[in-house]
Amino acid sequence: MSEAVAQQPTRTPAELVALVEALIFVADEPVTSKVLAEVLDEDKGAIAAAVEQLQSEYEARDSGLQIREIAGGWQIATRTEFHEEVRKFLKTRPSAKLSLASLETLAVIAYKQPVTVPEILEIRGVQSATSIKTLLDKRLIVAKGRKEAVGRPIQYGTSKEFLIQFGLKDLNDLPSFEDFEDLVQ
Amino acid sequence: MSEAVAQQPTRTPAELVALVEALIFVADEPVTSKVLAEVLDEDKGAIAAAVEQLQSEYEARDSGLQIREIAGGWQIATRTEFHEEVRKFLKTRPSAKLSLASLETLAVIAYKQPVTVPEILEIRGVQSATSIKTLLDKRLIVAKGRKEAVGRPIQYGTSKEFLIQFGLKDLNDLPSFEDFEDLVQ
Amino acid sequence: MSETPEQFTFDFHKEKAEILRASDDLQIKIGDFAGPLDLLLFVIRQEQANIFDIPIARITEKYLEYIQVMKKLDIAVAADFLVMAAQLIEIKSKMLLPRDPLAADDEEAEDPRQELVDRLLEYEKFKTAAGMLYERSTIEQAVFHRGPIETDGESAEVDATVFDLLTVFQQMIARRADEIKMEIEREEISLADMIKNLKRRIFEEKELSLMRFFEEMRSKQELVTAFIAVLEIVRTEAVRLTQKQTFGDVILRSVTTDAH
Repeated sequence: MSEAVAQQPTRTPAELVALVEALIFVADEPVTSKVLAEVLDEDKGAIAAAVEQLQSEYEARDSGLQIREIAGGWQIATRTEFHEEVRKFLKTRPSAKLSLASLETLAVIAYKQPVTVPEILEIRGVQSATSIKTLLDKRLIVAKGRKEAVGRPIQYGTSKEFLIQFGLKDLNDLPSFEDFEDLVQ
Repeated sequence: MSEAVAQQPTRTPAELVALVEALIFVADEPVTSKVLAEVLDEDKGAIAAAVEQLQSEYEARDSGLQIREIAGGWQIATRTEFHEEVRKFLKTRPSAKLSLASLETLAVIAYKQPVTVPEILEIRGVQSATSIKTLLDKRLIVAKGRKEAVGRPIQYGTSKEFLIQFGLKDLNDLPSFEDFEDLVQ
Repeated sequence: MSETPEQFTFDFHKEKAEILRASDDLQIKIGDFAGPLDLLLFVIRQEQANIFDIPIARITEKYLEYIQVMKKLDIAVAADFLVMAAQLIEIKSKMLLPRDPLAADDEEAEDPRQELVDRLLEYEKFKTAAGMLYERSTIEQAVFHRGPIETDGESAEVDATVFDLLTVFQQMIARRADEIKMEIEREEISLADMIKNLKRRIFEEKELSLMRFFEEMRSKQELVTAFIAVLEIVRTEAVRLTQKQTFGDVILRSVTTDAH
């Protein structure tokens, strides 16, 4: 898209790193390399290199902040070690956790998506309507079309918000389901 | 206020700098040294030294960000030289929330299409002209001919863009009341 | 249990067991368990039974015990828990049946517990996954972001889902239904009824304060109807309007009764 070589701005690598930092900072949700490349009129390779450079700079200087890859984009966030002080400062308490039932339903949806309500019932052995409603309200799951089966039930899958709230790069970032087998004694 | 020397945390100067950075970052307005000193249970001299250190670090590495003193407090902001790129970037940001009014209007159009302005008024109970304009601007709805009725009013329906943005294959993919009957008990 | 992969060490059952141990009596509610499979796994753990060789009689007994406790505390034990109880009892009775002597020796008779074990194992994996998600969300809650800054509204993309659409649509329909119902209720008093009502009042009470009559009206619509009714009744019936002072109350008085 940004093939306008004539317009290619002349930036030093350090300037590009600084610009990328500024843009990731102002964004209110993770920014993809693609968006950065388009706005800055650079190719994605240059952006990737800049982000990597930035990341290692943050690491090297033991910053209170970190550059994270979340939901396919980049984000600046505080380091987890500081959560106590930050929470004290913001005077916030940890937000309400999902109930056990909702977490289970979410796990089934995350690993079996796209999945229908009857399929969730089959696995959990219990009606999951309330949990599904909660997860929809929290935007952690979304409807993903219908299953070509009797009654054409709605299928559910996880949302981008899910990736963000659980700090995942993408769905492949989830531990593989087979890993859980070792835990079952 | 924070004379509780017994509780004085043992932090290295580098840790304090990182903590100060994290707190300035999360604050939604400039933070004073006094507040930082209280939250971190440090004396103001140590805080001042940490902020100064942080500031010179940002300078030294030609960061895209800067630590600014605003209204007697500290704040992280993008460097002023980058204002053009930042502005350009912010314009590309999606995540524009539809107002409830627009969302309602869109819902009526989606479920009742093709539908005229008076019909929307009938269902919503309020004028929807502004919302319709917003939805047309966002290309979520399109005019779909005129109704053979008095005044031949324009009929509206959802667009292809609507399907794309809401992740629908076609209009049959729209959830129906029955789909959520169990959920909304 | 020896090779626990890195971070997902959160164990809901262990937590629960600790909480239970801490409290003297069995203060268990249905809400403490995510479902019948969850309760069953918990019971198996509590009894330190082998999941691959479940002592079905003992486990069933314990499971039912828990259900009893729950029943006492909760008004109704969810149907799903009872379904599981029935399944356990069925398996138990199957296991009491003597082996079919006609079954081929080499063909090991199907273990009645097998299906349940498979389900439990599959379920436990999701349960572990739920624990992983729990840990992840805990870590995520320790991470903070810069507060929101003003965005401009020109962008095209929309932050809403089809579920939002449906919810909003439903709420709107419900709201409209309420409004329409209220309108209908209000309109129930027609002009004819109002006139009839007014006439009755005048003939019953002989004198009727208009101000009081109007004050009884519950809506603007009713008030208008009442006003028209008064005009109508003065025009067609032998009724007199009297006013003691300017801007004072107006009294409606029947004159027909006087005439008779």
